[in-house]
Amino acid sequence: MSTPRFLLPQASSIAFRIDVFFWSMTALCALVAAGVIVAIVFFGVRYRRGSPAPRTDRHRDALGVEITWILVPFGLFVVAFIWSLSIFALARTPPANARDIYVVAKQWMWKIEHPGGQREINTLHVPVDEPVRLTMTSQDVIHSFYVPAFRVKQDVLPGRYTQLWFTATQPGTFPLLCTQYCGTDHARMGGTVIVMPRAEYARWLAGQGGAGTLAAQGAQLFRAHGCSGCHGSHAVVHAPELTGLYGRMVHLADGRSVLADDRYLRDCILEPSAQRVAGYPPVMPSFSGELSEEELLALIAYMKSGPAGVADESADERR
Amino acid sequence: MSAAEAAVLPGSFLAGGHTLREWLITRDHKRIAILYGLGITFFFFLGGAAATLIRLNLITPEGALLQAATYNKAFTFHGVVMVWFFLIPSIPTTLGNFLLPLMIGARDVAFPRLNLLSWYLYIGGGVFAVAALLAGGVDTGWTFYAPFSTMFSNSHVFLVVIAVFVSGFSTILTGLNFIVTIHCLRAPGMSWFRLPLFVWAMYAVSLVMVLATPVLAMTLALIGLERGLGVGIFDPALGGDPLLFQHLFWFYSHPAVYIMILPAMGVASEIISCFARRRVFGYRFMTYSMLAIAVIGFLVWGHHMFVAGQSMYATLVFSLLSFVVAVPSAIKVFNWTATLRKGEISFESPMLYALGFVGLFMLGGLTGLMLAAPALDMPLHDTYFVIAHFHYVMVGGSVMAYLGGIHYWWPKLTGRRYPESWARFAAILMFFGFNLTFFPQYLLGYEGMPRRYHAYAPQFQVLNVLSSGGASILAVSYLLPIAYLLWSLRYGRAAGDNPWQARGLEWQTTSPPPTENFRRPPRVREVYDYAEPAP
Amino acid sequence: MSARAPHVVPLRRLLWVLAALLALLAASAGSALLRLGPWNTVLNLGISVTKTLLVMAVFMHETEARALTRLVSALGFIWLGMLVALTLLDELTRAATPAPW
Amino acid sequence: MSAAPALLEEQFDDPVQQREAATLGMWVFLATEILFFGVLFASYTVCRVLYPQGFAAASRRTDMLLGTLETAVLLTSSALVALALRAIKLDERRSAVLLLAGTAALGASFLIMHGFEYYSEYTEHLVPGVDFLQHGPQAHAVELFFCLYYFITGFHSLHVLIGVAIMTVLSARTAGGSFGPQRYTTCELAALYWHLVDIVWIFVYPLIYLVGRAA
Ligand code: HEA
Ligand code: HEA
Ligand code: HEC
Ligand code: CUA
Ligand SMILES: [Cu+2]
Repeated sequence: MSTPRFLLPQASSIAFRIDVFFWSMTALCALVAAGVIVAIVFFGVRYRRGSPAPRTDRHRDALGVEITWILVPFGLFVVAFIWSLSIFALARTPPANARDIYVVAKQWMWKIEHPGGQREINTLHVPVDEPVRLTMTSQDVIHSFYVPAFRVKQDVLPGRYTQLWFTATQPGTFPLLCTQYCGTDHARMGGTVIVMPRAEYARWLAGQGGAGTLAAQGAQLFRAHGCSGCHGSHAVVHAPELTGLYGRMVHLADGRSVLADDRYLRDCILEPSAQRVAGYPPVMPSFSGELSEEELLALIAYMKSGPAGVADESADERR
Repeated sequence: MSAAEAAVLPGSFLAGGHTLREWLITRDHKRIAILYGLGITFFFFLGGAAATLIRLNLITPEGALLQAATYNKAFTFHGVVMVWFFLIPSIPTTLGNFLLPLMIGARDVAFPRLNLLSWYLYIGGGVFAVAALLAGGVDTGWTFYAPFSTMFSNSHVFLVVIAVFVSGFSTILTGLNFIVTIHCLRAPGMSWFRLPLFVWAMYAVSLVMVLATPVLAMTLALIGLERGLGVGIFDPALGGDPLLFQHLFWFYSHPAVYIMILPAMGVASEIISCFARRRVFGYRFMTYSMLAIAVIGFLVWGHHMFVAGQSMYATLVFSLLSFVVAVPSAIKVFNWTATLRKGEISFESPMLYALGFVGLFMLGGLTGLMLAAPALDMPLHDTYFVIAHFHYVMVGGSVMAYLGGIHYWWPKLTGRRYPESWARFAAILMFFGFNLTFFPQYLLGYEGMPRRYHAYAPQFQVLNVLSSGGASILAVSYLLPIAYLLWSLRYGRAAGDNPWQARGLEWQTTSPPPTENFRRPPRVREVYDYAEPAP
Repeated sequence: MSARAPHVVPLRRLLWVLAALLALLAASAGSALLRLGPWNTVLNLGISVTKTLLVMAVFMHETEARALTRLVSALGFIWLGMLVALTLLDELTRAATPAPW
Repeated sequence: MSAAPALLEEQFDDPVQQREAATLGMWVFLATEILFFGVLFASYTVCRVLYPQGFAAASRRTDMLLGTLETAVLLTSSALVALALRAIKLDERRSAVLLLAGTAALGASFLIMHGFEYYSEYTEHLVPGVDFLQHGPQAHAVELFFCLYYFITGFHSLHVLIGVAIMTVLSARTAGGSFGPQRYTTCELAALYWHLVDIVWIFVYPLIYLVGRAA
């Protein structure tokens, strides 16, 4: 995007749909506006004071007319609503096979972590034509992750995970912006999204090295913070097996059932008392304050890494 | 004012009691309206000065004029002052205060002392706002989002919160006063459906003021407490929910935008009917639609939070309701247009302002519709598209209507005529300056320029320069009325009681009206009775 | 304040209401000690609503009030209801990541 | 013997209109009061929905006995104002003075009891932002609860304080013969205010003191 150009590139799978809707709405609004303005000008000229135009019966109201211009706009609004929602639903439902990338925002930078342990700051490398799901959180205030060329945006909140997904459709470099006011250097809290062809992307990932995969870092933390002391397969404490937990429904002691997603795992670690798993003693302590956002993401990546990952580590525990 | 008073009728509310003290303890709603007018004009130019800084800074992509921190304080102050110290009180406290009792044939509002107290609260709040500015400003944005405002900002959030809190009470008391006045003090024969639409607008807006403002006041108090104590319910470190703040804030602030537009709708209805010499088309629907806006307007606040992390279900409901609340606005736009049909239209300056209002409000409202669609709000949220949307409705809509109302009722307020050709010139200049300032911002928003940025990417410069250029035209067009209206106080020719041959009760008394409003009881008739000759 | 004598609520009625209020207070304190799960809250709020209605109807003379007064007295509660209902709509459905379709 | 009718302000046609305006104004004011408190109740609801167990645990830390006693006191005081108003309307000045003074006294005793509560919570390190020291899994939710507890009861106590002042003044003025069957609007409005303060407490009581008592 170095050359100035008028129209934004449509660089994601959703961008085209959004643009079609945008221009349709613009056209509809322009049409209505033009109609009203033409009517005002027309009446203004024809019925200017002193003009000879006939004005019989002028003080009458007309119920039918009123009802018409209540119902017709309403009908149009319903159509717009449904159309809008169909797009938004798509934009908010990440496909199951999406590649996970983690984002931690802080005043005033974006920290990105890839599952392979690669980290970057203010740049995000993604492969083209592959759905990417961002799991985002903030260390301080609210920020917002916005890539205009992709037409996607999501606020990033402290103490919570929010998600955003997209499929980039064009290789290239696109601006990444923070759109939630976050303090002095809000305007400078930008970066770039670099979209690469898949092969090149794989090479890039490999070249980054990193301190072991995110899951491996998580495994380390899992031991360092004593999680394995309870959740390891040989632990004395009766604690749930975390193997294959991610994505399952969990039954809680208070009768609720919840989906074990990122948010749930996070809450289990930080606020275990808020969702005790049915059938286990309520002994897990809260780790809030002990783990940084990055460490949490690593732990979660580890627990998500599937039966193999967790099972291996519990095997490790046998010492 | 004193020069004007010599020529003014003896016994008018302007005559007698010239000392400052007599003005400051007055209980006459007309004098209180003038007091408000002074304050509001002051704050408009204060907010305008901040806007000037913003637009100057944005001429270059690097934002060369201001440092980032200063820029942030500039737009925050601009927003806070323009919203709470200019636009929300603007029409209700000046035109509303002056005209409401006159229009319903009453001698004053129901609680004149409370009315004066409201003014003092408004000024008291204003003092805090100015104090915050002098102390170094505040940088949270007018929306005060937690946890930035509670835990991170180190500017004078506290002072501004107090400022808004105090002026909130002023708003509440004004609303309360108007509701009771309209219920209890209508002249005999003045039934509900004979009320001018301006009075209906005041009624609807008072409802919103009374039911929304307490929520803001309390929410800001919580922000202040949380800042003071270092803990609180929006604090994510405790598991508190920052989005809860946004819910509470927008529960007030969306209705607040209708506080800003409903009075403007009332003014436009009066002016259009008068200069088209015709009963407002669909009078009853006009009243119902204002009540509908006032009530449904409370149920749409979540459209400010589509990308904030709100649940999908909430997004769905709020989006639908936002479309629903646009229907009554549509009714109004169409009815104003239809009122022109078969009228005898003349284009004096108030009418130019009113027609400008209709057009610009419509454009702003239509883009509001686009934002109400989550699929479009996702790219457009917090970009200049939103800035353009709300300046169209607030500046193009409400400020235009406010100025139209000032021009329309100026002869009634002062007994003087202003120079008409200057007024038309200013109105037309304003229309062009306005569009030049804010239309480019729609394009900027679509292109992805975020708001609250003190520096931006170079490709946005052309549009930004256009916008700044427009703003300077706009500034001139706002300074002009100040000049010729002040001039008219001294040199304007006498207006006569009813220069526009209008029909409302306020035109049946002298201009300016006597302290007791009516020397003999006004004759109550059907509203907008332009079929009959003027009484 | 018209020439007519002002309306006066019978003494007995006021005392009865006070007795009822205190009885309801005892009921809510007592019921709070029973294990009813979520019904504790429901019951307690129900009792609160009853008490409120009693106070409003008798102490605040709403039984004799104009329709307008009754409407206004309900407004605050209705608006509070709207605030709570739509905020909860968000808070309660947020955790479920999957979209509703 | 009884007070003269109230002065008619110039904007009103007759005393009936003036009285209706005053009453309507008061009711509108009460609606805004409900929304002032409403923000706190709405926040409470949200937080409690997020942390049901934490709130139950925290609520158990409050003093149910005192809370109940305070409720009884406020309910009784509400009845006393109603009786006082009745007495004024019947021109029973002596009992009116006593009843109003009684209302103020009950209000004051409510405040004193609340002071004791605050003090004992302070000694238990339960005051967020000032002295909060709790451990255990629910500590955060407990802190959240006590934030709300202080906001709600503090704001309510402020209202009681204002009410006590009003009732004291009215009692004195009644003794001075300012009110009577021809002139009681001021007292009626003050009574409405007091009842509303009572109603707010009627909801505070179960939400603050009675959560999770059975567990
Ligand atoms: C006077 C003030 C005012 C008014 C009247 C409105 C009116 C409306 N607003 Fe606006 N709005 C603001 C002031 C106002 N707004 C402000 C200040 C903000 C930003 C706050 C901030 O973040 O700082 C904002 C932000 C804002 C957003 C959030 C944007 C974002 O931050 O992402 C949304 C989203 O839905 C929105 C929607 C609407 C809608 C649907 C209306 C409707 O009421 C409009 C209804 C009117 C019409 C629709 C026009 C007339 C109708 C017709 C001619 C009918 C025919 C049309 C068809 C058939 C298509 N507004
Ligand atoms: C309610 C009313 C209102 C009004 C009337 C205006 C009027 C104007 N506004 Fe404002 N605006 C807001 C409400 C309003 N605004 C709000 C709520 C925000 C959001 C704030 C936030 O993000 O928190 C905002 C934000 C906002 C921004 C975005 C800032 C950003 O996000 O980075 C911009 C940028 O162009 C802008 C411009 C203008 C301009 C050019 C005018 C013009 O119409 C003003 C014209 C008037 C004058 C120019 C005054 C003329 C007087 C003089 C020239 C004398 C001046 C004296 C000296 C210089 C000494 N406004
Ligand atoms: C003192 C023992 C103990 C320690 C240490 C411990 N846990 Fe737990 N954990 C438990 C118990 C017991 C449960 C089940 C009861 C509950 O939900 O609290 C549990 C539940 C969980 C769950 C939810 C499991 C499910 O089936 O839904 C997750 C996730 C979890 N722990 C992760 C961790 C992580 C990560 C750590 C280290 C940072 C950790 N735990 C440390 C005992 C412990
Ligand atoms: Cu981060 Cu704005
Ligand atoms: Cu809105």
